[in-house]
Amino acid sequence: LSGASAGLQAQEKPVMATVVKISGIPWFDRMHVGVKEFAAATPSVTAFQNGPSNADAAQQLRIVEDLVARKVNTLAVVPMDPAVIEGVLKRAMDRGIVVVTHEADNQKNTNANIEAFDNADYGRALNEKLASCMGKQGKWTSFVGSLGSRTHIQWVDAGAENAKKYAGMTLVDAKNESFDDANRTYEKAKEILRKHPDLRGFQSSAGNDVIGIGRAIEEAGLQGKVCLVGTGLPNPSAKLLESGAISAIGFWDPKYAGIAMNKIAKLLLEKKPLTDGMNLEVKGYEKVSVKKGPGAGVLMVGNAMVIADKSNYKEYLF
Amino acid sequence: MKPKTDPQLAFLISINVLILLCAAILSRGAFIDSYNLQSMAAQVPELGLLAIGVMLAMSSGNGGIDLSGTALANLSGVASALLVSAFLSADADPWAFTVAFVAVAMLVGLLGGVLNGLLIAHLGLTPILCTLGTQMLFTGVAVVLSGGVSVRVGSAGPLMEIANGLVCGVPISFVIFCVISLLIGMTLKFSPFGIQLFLMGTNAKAARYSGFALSRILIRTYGMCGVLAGVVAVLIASRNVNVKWDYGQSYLLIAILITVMAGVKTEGGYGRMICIFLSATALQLLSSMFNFLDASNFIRDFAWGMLLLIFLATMRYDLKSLFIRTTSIPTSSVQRPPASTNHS
Amino acid sequence: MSCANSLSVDGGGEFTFRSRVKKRLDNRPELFTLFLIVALSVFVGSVNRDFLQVSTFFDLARSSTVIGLFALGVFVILAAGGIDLSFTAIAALSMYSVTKLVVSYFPEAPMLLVFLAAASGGALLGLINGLLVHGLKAPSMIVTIGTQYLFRGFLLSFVGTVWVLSLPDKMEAFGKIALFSFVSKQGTHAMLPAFVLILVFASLLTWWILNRTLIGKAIFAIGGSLPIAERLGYNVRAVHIFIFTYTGALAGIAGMIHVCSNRLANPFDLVGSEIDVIAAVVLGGARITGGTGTVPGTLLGVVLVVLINNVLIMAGVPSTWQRVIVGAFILLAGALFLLRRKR
Amino acid sequence: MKDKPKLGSVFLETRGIHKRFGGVHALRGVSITIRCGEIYHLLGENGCGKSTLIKIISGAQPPDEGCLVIDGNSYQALTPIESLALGVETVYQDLSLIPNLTVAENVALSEQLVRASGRLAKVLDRAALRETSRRALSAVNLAVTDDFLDTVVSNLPLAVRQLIAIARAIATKARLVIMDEPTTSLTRMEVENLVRVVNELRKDGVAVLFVTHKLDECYAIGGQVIIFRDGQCVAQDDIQALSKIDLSRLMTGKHLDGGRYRKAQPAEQVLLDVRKLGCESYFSDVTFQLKVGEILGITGLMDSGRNELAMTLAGVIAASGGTMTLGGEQVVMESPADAIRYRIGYVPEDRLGEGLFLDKPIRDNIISAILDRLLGAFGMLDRAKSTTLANDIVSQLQIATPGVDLPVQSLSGGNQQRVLIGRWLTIAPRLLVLHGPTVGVDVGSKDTIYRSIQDLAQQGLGVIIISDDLPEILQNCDRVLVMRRGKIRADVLPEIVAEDQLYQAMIADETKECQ
Ligand SMILES: Nc1ncnc2c1ncn2[C@@H]1O[C@H](COP(=O)(O)OP(=O)(O)OP(=O)(O)O)[C@@H](O)[C@H]1O
Ligand SMILES: Nc1ncnc2c1ncn2[C@@H]1O[C@H](COP(=O)(O)OP(=O)(O)OP(=O)(O)O)[C@@H](O)[C@H]1O
Ligand SMILES: [Mg+2]
Ligand SMILES: [Mg+2]
Repeated sequence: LSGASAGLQAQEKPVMATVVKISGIPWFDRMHVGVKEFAAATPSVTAFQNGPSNADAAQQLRIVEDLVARKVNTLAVVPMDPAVIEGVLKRAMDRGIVVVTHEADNQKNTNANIEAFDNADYGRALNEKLASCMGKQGKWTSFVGSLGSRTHIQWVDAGAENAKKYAGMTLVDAKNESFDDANRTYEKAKEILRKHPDLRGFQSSAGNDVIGIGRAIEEAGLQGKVCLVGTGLPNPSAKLLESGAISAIGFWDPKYAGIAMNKIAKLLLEKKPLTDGMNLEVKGYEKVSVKKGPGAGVLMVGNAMVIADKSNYKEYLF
Repeated sequence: MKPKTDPQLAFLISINVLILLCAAILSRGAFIDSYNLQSMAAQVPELGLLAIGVMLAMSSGNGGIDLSGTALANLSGVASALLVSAFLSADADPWAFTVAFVAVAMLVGLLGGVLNGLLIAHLGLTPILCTLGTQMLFTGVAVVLSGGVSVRVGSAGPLMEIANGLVCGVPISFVIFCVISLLIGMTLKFSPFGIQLFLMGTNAKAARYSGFALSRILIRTYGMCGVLAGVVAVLIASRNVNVKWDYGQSYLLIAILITVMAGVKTEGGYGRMICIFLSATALQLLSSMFNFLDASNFIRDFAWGMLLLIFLATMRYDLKSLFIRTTSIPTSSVQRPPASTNHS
Repeated sequence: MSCANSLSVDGGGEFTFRSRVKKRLDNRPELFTLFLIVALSVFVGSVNRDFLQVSTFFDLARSSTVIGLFALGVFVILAAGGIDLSFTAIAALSMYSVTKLVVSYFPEAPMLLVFLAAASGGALLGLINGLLVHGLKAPSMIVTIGTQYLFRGFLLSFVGTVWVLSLPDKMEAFGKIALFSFVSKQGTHAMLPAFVLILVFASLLTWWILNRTLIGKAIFAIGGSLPIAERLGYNVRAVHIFIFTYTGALAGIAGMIHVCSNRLANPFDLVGSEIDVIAAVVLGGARITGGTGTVPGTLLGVVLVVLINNVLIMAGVPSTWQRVIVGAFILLAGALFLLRRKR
Repeated sequence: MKDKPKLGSVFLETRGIHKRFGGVHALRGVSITIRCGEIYHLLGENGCGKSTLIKIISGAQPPDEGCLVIDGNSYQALTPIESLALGVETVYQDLSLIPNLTVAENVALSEQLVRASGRLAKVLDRAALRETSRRALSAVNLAVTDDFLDTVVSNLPLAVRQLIAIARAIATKARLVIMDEPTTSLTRMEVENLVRVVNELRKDGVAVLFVTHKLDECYAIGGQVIIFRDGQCVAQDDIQALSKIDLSRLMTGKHLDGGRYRKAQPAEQVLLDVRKLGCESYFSDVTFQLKVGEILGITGLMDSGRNELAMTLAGVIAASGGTMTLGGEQVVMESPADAIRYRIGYVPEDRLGEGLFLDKPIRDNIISAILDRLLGAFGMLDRAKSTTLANDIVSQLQIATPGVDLPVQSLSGGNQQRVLIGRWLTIAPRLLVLHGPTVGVDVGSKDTIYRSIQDLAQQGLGVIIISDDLPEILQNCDRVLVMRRGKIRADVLPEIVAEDQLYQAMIADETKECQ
């Protein structure tokens, strides 16, 4: 228990909390790096990150509830399920807490939701990469973390839309659920490969999917014959990128997303305006578009998309 | 009749007070701010009601347990949301919507609970196996119905009030929890059904020979668990505006933790509602305290495991010091819990 | 004295041929599991010809290894009348810590040593379980819920949460050793990993312990009735300690196989799959109240669960139906076992 | 242990054993001596410490003070394994067979356990397992086939299980075999078989210690009696030197006679009319009448169908043929609940397993059959009314307890049994079916229970006693039906029939077959 945390109310410094989907996994550890960097660079505030120990929306809700009760000044949330926390975020805003969300472009009760990029653009970009790898020919399939994760669905839908451009590409058994579990994804990928021996491509969404599918491809000796493009982090994917099992990965750096969320929150706390095209002075968020969101707040979109392959992933290692 | 001091109750009261004091001191008073108290009170009911369900199932004896509570709550919520939204609009007719939603959720809960009861009473499935199966079945049906995505309930005013409103500064959901605890507590203690349930939990054969309709008691008990799950579904829907098949996957173990901390006998026949209540609040206080102190949630898991084990240890120690001091091998013949050996 | 003879043997049961056949069947609930497996395979095979391939079998064997090792442990505990919910946490803690140690201090460690370390780590944690279950005299389900929290909490708060991505070469290579491998017509490699041998060996060992040693009989005796076994002089403490330690060791090995075959150590893995494993053991004919079950039955139960989890796509069933199907299978199997016993 | 022990040499001594349970001083300095090749009967009232002494000798509990001397070596306390290794074998009251293991394993595993001195890390000697179990099972006259050896014991009838438990005790080279109430579930026939086995053991120099409440059997078997009262040994003597009256006096400190309790004459009005009642293969064609105020005894061997008849009369199992008419009304019962509706009460044989809620208050135990008739406000139970009712029953049946809020397990066996009878008085019964009303109850309590039964009959109830305790039947009933192979074979009047005649009627067929 950090000493700084005790007696927060008595301190003058504003308290800025970041709540992630699950603590400890590489993605949010990376975000934690960003939050810490932000805290170090901004000594006038206390900033920290917290998150549940299980991938359970109910647990995340409870953490947010308690933070609202504690009356932190700003709350940056990456919702497990945006719908679940609508109620508590509304209460937070009623209490005067600044709320910023990430990966939740349908969140109503938020002052600002920041997306790293336009989701449809991202889905299209991944699919375009897949299409070029497949030579615009053959069967392909898609994976999502779960049918409930909205962004994943947006990506694969945009991908499917994109593939319609190419008459030779057929989508089969779309939207397999991976539950972000590499082992399960591996088994499913093998099964799909058996069912469709002529399958030529995978487009995946959750962070662990490329690892599972990549392993299945590698073990079947199908590198170069079957293409795999999906969301993934450079470090875990490195080996499979090298071996050719993964054709390309797409991602955005959660570190900068973490910093961006907190910067926006700080701006809002200081009652500064968010203007279209503004520069957050964070990599990938130099020219942020600002639109009206689904609720009272704004929807901000950055340009933090990265698509990396064997040739250039080393530039992003984290 | 002398009022007996129940060590369990004393322990739970003191642990509640202790945590509250600790948290208040560590947070320099912020913890006992009225908003936080309200917020915690509003968080207790979901878990508390599920724990009552587990307790009911446990008291029926014969290895009774309900592993399907959370799954059934999610199913009730999903089914009710889909069904009611198909016929009524939350915005046009908020009251009708609310009443219909609550009714359908509780009905689905009841049906699920009765299914458990029927399988256990008439087919003779072991409760743990049966509710393991129905847990998957209920979850599965919820997934199939909703296609795996969260289902929007529609924000009917009165429905939203249930989890978010206050009466006299107390969250309505907490009032509901108190009322339900009180009702079930009274039923267990004073109604023929409750007495039969506990007697049956003590000795099912003797209960049958005393003319109890065992199947009916079992079905009623699991039916009650189901209705409680239905109520939980209403609370979830009201608080989150949305219901989803995988909500609260970590609740089951916590509900069991609450029940065990409340001193409910796992072999059946004994349990006190007040203890469940206090056990639920103790866990909530502890968990909120951790969140106030920015403790990692992994530490909290660790602490909960520790707490449960320490708790089991103190129960064992009490038993030992009260009763058997010398034996390393406990008496084996007939199961005889501690009691005053007071015969002529 | 022929009188007394005729009297008691009459009561002893008439051993007609039919009753004997029926008894055999009653004693072998796993035949029913086998039937389900065959029925399911025939069904899927008829829906999709591609199912009936050697590579399918290889994949089933591979997927069954980790859950099979878990299941053997759970079965041993179930046979003694207990339930364990902490074995996945044990596996996670042991595999992650050992991997971390090996990576940072002894990357050259031979595989035998690595497995030994994982098994002893698991055994140590299992020992804690055993001591607690015996010492606290509380139902093992409750105790192991507690230790599950404890072990996982300990792992994630004190050992670490960061994935170990680059395993030592030996571990990496171990996951790729093939027992058989071939290249199919379509140019796909299919291989049966060597680590399935560990499951085979563990099954034989478990079978031998349960059927050929005194402690095996003691396990079933305690599962049948703990107070009676205690009174007859069976050392309940030793049995409790043994079953949990043994299960812990199996879980440690399973965890390490999981790491080697996935080629990364993720401390978040495994926990959460307990219920599947218990379901597998129960589908294999072991009574959840203890005292019954067989090793072959347990393995069949594992195969059934793995099959259900892995053939839905083949059968063209949407994956949303998976849970409904597993749940229905559990209830169905439970009910059928019961009806057979009642007859 | 290799050579045959010398008859009459001292095998075991207890010296000044004390045992306390919390406030209860269960054993107060017990010193007894057990010699090889002798038979002992340990007698005493409920709760006088018999079972406790046995547990100490067999190592299930350690003594607080005193020591055990076995073969000249002194021990502070024993573990079950040590005790087994020294040759002390115990047949517990509940048999202590492991239900899911096979006959062979149940009989012979203990031997291997002892050979491994309790250490479990040993490979089974399966040949020895079968060999030992064969030998022991044939010693108790069970026919041994491979199938029988592999049968799971829970599938066997009680009487066979009892013999298996005895077989286990003699499977190892026992020096002392202790049997805690071994005959409660045996028929006369099997008891005789047991006596034969015991005598053979004795000839081999084995000592046998019986704990029992059946004095007649003690006389039949012969040997020494050890009499306990209040945790002390008050007498040890040859049984033939003491009369039954002496024994009772020593056990209770009171004087009791063994005469008939039954005096009143029943009314002429028919209460229960049973015609051609049958149930599956258990019994058939059972026809009899019971008058108002009459006490009818039903007896027979274990498998004669008497147990099933008792359960059918009480609605526990449904009849598969025939009719029952109670007070002119046709009775159809599927469950005990139906029986209660017809005001038929049933006291089951297994008091602890089937009758009582041990850790629940005496009040709840008494009112459990009529909970729905004690409603007060809001459909809740009327506490005051139920307490009054329970107190009435307690005083009517002279149950010795300070209050009805105490758990029923705080009572001694006889009082517990009266609580159970009291439960049925609450339904204002017309017919009371008592199945083994005094099983395992000591002499003093028996007396009180018998008097209560007579009082009830006096009040116009019909009472049916199903029992294999022949003196009990003869002392209490107006009429006795004897069952054999599922049919009623005799209807006798106890005044004119002697115990051995009754017994002959019970076993008639078997004797014929034997000759
Ligand atoms: N485990 C125990 N805890 C507390 N008291 C006990 C325990 N076991 C026995 N007692 C007490 O010790 C006394 C002797 O009990 P014991 O069981 O030896 O009697 P018994 O002579 O075998 O009676 P019965 O004829 O009913 O079997 C009883 O008064 C009882 O209260
Ligand atoms: N573990 C125990 N805890 C408390 N009291 C006990 C315990 N064991 C025995 N007793 C007490 O010992 C007394 C006699 O016990 P016991 O069980 O031996 O009698 P019983 O079985 O009713 O009689 P019998 O053996 O003749 O049928 C009772 O008063 C009972 O309450
Ligand atoms: Mg006794
Ligand atoms: Mg007794």
